[in-house]
Amino acid sequence: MRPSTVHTPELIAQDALHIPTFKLLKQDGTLYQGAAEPEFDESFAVKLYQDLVFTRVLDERMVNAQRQGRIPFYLASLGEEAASVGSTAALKDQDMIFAQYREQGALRFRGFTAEQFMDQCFSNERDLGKGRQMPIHYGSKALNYMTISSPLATQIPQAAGYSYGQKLQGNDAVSICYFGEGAASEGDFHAGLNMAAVLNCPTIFLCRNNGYAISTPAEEQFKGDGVASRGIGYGINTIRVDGNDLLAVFVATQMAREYALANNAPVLIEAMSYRLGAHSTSDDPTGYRSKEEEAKWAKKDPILRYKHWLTQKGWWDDNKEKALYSEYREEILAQMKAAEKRPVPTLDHLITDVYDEPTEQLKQQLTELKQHVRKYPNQYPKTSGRLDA
Amino acid sequence: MRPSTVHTPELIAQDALHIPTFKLLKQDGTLYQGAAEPEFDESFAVKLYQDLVFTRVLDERMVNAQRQGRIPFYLASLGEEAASVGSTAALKDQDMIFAQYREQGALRFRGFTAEQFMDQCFSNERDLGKGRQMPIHYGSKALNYMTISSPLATQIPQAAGYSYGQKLQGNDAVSICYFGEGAASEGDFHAGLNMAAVLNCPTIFLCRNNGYAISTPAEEQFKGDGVASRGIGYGINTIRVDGNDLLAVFVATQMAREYALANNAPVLIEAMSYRLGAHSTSDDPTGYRSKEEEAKWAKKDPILRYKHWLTQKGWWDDNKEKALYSEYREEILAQMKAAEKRPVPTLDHLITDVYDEPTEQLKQQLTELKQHVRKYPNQYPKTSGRLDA
Amino acid sequence: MSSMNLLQAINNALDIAMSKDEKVVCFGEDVGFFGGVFRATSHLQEKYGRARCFNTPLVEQGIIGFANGLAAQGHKPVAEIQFGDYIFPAFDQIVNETAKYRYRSGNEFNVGGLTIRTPYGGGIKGGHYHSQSPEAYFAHTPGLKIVVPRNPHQAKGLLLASIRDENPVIFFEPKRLYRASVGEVPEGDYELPIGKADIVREGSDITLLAWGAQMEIISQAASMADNEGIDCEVIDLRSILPWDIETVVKSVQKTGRLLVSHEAPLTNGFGAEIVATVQEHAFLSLESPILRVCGLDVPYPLAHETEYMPDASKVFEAIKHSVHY
Amino acid sequence: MSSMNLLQAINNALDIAMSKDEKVVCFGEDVGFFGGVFRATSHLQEKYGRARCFNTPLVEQGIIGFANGLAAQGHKPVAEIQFGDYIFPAFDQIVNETAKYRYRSGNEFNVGGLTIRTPYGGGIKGGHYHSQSPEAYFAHTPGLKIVVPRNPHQAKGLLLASIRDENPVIFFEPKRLYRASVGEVPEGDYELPIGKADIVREGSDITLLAWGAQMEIISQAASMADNEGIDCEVIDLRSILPWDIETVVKSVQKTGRLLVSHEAPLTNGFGAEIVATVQEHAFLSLESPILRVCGLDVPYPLAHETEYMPDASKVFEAIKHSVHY
Ligand SMILES: Cc1ncc(C[n+]2csc(CCOP(=O)(O)OP(=O)(O)O)c2C)c(N)n1
Ligand SMILES: Cc1ncc(C[n+]2csc(CCOP(=O)(O)OP(=O)(O)O)c2C)c(N)n1
Ligand SMILES: [Mg+2]
Ligand SMILES: [Mg+2]
Repeated sequence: MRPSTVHTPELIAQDALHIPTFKLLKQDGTLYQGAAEPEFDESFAVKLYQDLVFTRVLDERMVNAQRQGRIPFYLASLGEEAASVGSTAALKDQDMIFAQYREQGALRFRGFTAEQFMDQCFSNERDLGKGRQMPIHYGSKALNYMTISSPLATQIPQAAGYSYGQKLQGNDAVSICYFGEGAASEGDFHAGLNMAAVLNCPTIFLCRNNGYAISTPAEEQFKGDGVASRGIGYGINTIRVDGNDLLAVFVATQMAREYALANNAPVLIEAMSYRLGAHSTSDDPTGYRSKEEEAKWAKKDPILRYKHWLTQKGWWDDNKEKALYSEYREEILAQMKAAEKRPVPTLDHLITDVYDEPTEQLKQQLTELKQHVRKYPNQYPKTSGRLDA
Repeated sequence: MRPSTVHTPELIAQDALHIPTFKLLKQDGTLYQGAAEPEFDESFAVKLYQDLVFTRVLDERMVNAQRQGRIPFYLASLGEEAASVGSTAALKDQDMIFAQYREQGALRFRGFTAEQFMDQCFSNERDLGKGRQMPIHYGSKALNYMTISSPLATQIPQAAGYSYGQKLQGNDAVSICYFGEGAASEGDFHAGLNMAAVLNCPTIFLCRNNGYAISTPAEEQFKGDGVASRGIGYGINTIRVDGNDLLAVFVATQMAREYALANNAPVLIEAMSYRLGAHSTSDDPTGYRSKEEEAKWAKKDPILRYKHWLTQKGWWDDNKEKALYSEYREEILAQMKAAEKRPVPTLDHLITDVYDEPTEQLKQQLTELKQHVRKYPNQYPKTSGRLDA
Repeated sequence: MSSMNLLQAINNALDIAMSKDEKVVCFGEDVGFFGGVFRATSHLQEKYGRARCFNTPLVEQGIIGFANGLAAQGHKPVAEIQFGDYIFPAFDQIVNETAKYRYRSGNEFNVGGLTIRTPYGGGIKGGHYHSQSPEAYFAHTPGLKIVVPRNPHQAKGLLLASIRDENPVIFFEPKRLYRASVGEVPEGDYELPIGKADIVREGSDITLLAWGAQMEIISQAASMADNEGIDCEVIDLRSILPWDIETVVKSVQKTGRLLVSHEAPLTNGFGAEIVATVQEHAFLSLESPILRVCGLDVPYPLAHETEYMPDASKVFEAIKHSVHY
Repeated sequence: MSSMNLLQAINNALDIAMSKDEKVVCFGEDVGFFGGVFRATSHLQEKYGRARCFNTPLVEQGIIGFANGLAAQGHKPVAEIQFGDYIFPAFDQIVNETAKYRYRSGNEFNVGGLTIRTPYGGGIKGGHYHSQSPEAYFAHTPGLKIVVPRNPHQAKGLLLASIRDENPVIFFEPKRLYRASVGEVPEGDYELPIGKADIVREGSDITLLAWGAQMEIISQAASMADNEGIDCEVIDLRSILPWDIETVVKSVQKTGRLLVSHEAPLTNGFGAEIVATVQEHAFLSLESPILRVCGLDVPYPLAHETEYMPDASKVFEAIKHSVHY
């Protein structure tokens, strides 16, 4: 420990703090020396694998669906599945999840069905969000998964506030907040972490550092030792973990949850990974990064790593693998076909939920709109047939 | 140095980083053992003392003026004079100063006259700011002192941008940005420091940690090791200094300036001090802190400390002291009397400077207003007499 | 009934709200121990504990972000922004988040429990940053409610209604009246309706419309007009969102004339919306153009504050202009 | 002349501005190497170097804060906000800082060199957060200029004028037209005036007024009306602040009728200001209420985007309503 007073001037170097990366699993599925794996029973371990695979199959299908023009937009989590599945798996169902948008794995772990994913992506009348947001903006009260919002980092102080409420209520519950290393540059990051620390909130902040914010590489996002090194500045206990190592992510999150609850204090986790695919279907990464870099990371596939471990445990084999992939492919395809046939919500839902009850002005606006739609039914084919439904 | 990879999970403790405080002068004016004082010549050393005293006399007079109802508002820097005088003294005239509002000492060092202070505080026609802002919102292009703005922390990213411009222009110049430990909680702090680091800006960020943001003590502002410990998270070289020790502040700032210019990189300085007086004339600190605490800090008076040093050098004595105080008291009083007699800017200046040239709409609004003032001259006594001036 | 100033009425409303519902939580800069720089939250920490009344760090975007999360969790945060002028760092959290929480989630989640309190307005020699009236900046945002009281009695009833409303409310408090406006206020619990204007004086020649501190000004102008035989109807809009179109339009159909006044700059102030709506609904009743008496299109000034203000003499002149059109 | 789409016209304007004035600096999220997510800044880093065209960290309040400082220093920053929907975190820097810099300092300092570029508007299935038209949020702020072009030719000339204007300008780019709008654009340097509306079609029965992408819609409606013998005058406002009251009022005095259309929600949109001003200045010429055809007062929707939009059929119906009042 340094003395608290010095009499010769010295700049504390920008790299005074090094936060190491916690890893358990090697890419071949074996443990590092000295590493202790968490105690999973077989069915839990297999469930996690299923959720990883589901997420990957979902992403693959939906990227295609977007290419085919069936949905306007999609955003995959390719290469980062383990970080969200592994962390959410370490939580309890009552814990609230604030996701950024690339955490479909976490939602799947909580039990969101293929049908529910499809209904959201196709903005149909069964979408819990009533067709109001772009594909991938999932949310479910039943599953304690906060509806996703596009403006980045806004969920960070919200998660602090939510967990403060959980604490007041005396629930045995925390909130977890996922965000990218890009979003961590927003003012709301600073606000959220500092408030959580000083107001003693049981919040887990999980930064997915996947190397890029769209085209901007992490080196143009910040200069310090990643996002983790900022935690200490807020007085927040912090851990950096290999985000492609599901077991390590699980253990780190479990530890974070325990600490957060026991101490009413936040924890910051930085999960190091890589966005293997494009940012979204609107993006083409060939414009800003090399094939070599991508290939290097493709070799670190988190799903494969976990599969190797599972196989070595004797809990997984090729037959199960094949069956699982085809089951999910078929299920998703079938649900997609069903979802795209379902109509959009009725026009009334254009004005519901702005307030708890529509105001007089809104009712008036809807009435006028309906009159207009009746006059020009062909221009509004999605709603004109069901105006009085 | 820690290893870059670990295989047992460990939370890096919130207090992993301790930033010591750099001090040179003891309260009795002698140097700490091992401390090396900067090389001041007598006239420079005395000028610094004069500026400290001017600042204190100014504050004292103006707080009284506010009590007498002569100005609507004032904000003193009692107890913190050394931090702003000592740091600005280490800069060059071409360096741009972004102040928060409690840095009248810095402005005085640059040469702002008693008359100029008064003209601003009385919002008269000679105020460089044309009477548009509350007292203490000084600014001077000639002195490279950016006009102060009330919304906290907005100047932090601005200082980064300004210094980026200085760098582009190839000037041998940096920007310094002063802010309180309270303002350091704003999102703009995060934005400004991170941008300065990653965009390689020669900016000196100087946080005056005076223990309070109005009534909020620093412990309710943040949980970590002050503001300094955040610097490392941004990859910014950082130093903490005793803000009541003018020599230490000078040395730290000089070092910061050299580093910033040589490396095109920001430096963060946290100057530890205490706001000895009320937050402003609108505040009464007896409601939220103890007399004992105040008394403890009153003993650490930075001006007295510097005076002891100066006296020991043989550069100061009681006669000079007396003369200086009465000179400043008289000068300020005389200038105050003159300033309060000067009229406010003419009504035309209600609409100048909104744009480079008034728009048609603004001209129209002014014309109508003047008609109205002509009709009700007694209601607008400050301007009605000089409408056609 | 007891005599209270506007601050006391607000403090009293917060006290009642906290005592009756433990989900109500008050916070903001200096709100805790000290009770706020204006002392609106005085003694609440003492009474209800640090967990329910506390200081936050100095970060408005965080205060509202935190409040959004706390409200989504089911609490009723009453977040204070120290001055209306400092609400802008929280603009994204309010406009993109608060306002859209319920809609974007299909009502899976909402922040209906949230109330944002903030002092607004000029006349206190506060210059640019202690004087603004930012209501119009929010009025373009479906999903928010906006309420502005004119006196202590209104403040208490409207604040209690705002805290209990199932929707997020921004509650703008006329700080010029904090201590200046004193009146009889019922001691018990009561609510005044959100979304309903209040006809404070009936008249037949022209309708004068304002809200908050500006009510004093238009009422004064109405008295001046009275002396010249002009009979003004005076309406306090009270809610900016949603606003009571029906009451205003009916009044204008009766008087044939409308004048709207606010302190904020003229251009795109909320007066514009009122004019646009009323001219549509009462076109055939209008005997003269609807007039706006507002701040000039400049940043809020200091030395020329008196000249900038839409004062009673300006309103009075405009009344005459309208009536003699 | 060459044929360009709107993005190319913008890229071309930036290129010319940077080549002629080394004080011009472009930055924002993904603006550097990649050239922006819409590619508006393509190849500028290559041509002018990393120091003058670069990526920023992901922080809008920082982008504008930094830009304010850089402009105050004497440079001409052209800061990109990736989507208009994400300009709100920078609201404080724009409304409290950018807009008031010159005024509050008595012209000791100014940020007149600043231009903020941002894509706005709907029709791209973008939902709440890739569709908003936030111009009205800024229109209440003296000290800002606000410009919106309708096509490539206008975009280039107005952007060059904005960059060189001595005042801060927010330049809203209609992203629906980025690739859809193609037209002949002069290759050289030219500027179009800020603050002047453009009469794109003369007519005698009713004035239709809009800006940006909505010009296409009202022009279509004008053609529909033409078929029914209604002769529309069509005006592109181009500048929201300051706006060309004179041209609009003169037109309404001639036609006797006005319809304003914008995509943003009705309430307190900039349409309100136009109506309020025009009814005052052209009261005696008005033959029917001024109509606004706008978005509904809801957050920008997705599944019901078509229904929400103020499309040509809605404008056409409103034209008939006005003419047959
Ligand atoms: C406030 C805001 N600014 C900009 C955007 C546009 N945007 C969407 S995703 C993105 C990059 C985010 O990067 P990161 O946080 O690292 O997450 P990742 O996509 O890598 O998972 C940007 C700039 C946005 N959604 N919100
Ligand atoms: C954005 C913003 N929020 C709130 C305020 C009101 N305010 C003025 S000074 C102050 C405290 C500032 O404390 P600190 O930064 O520590 O500076 P100090 O006064 O101690 O020098 C507050 C909350 C403000 N001016 N701007
Ligand atoms: Mg990323
Ligand atoms: Mg302080």
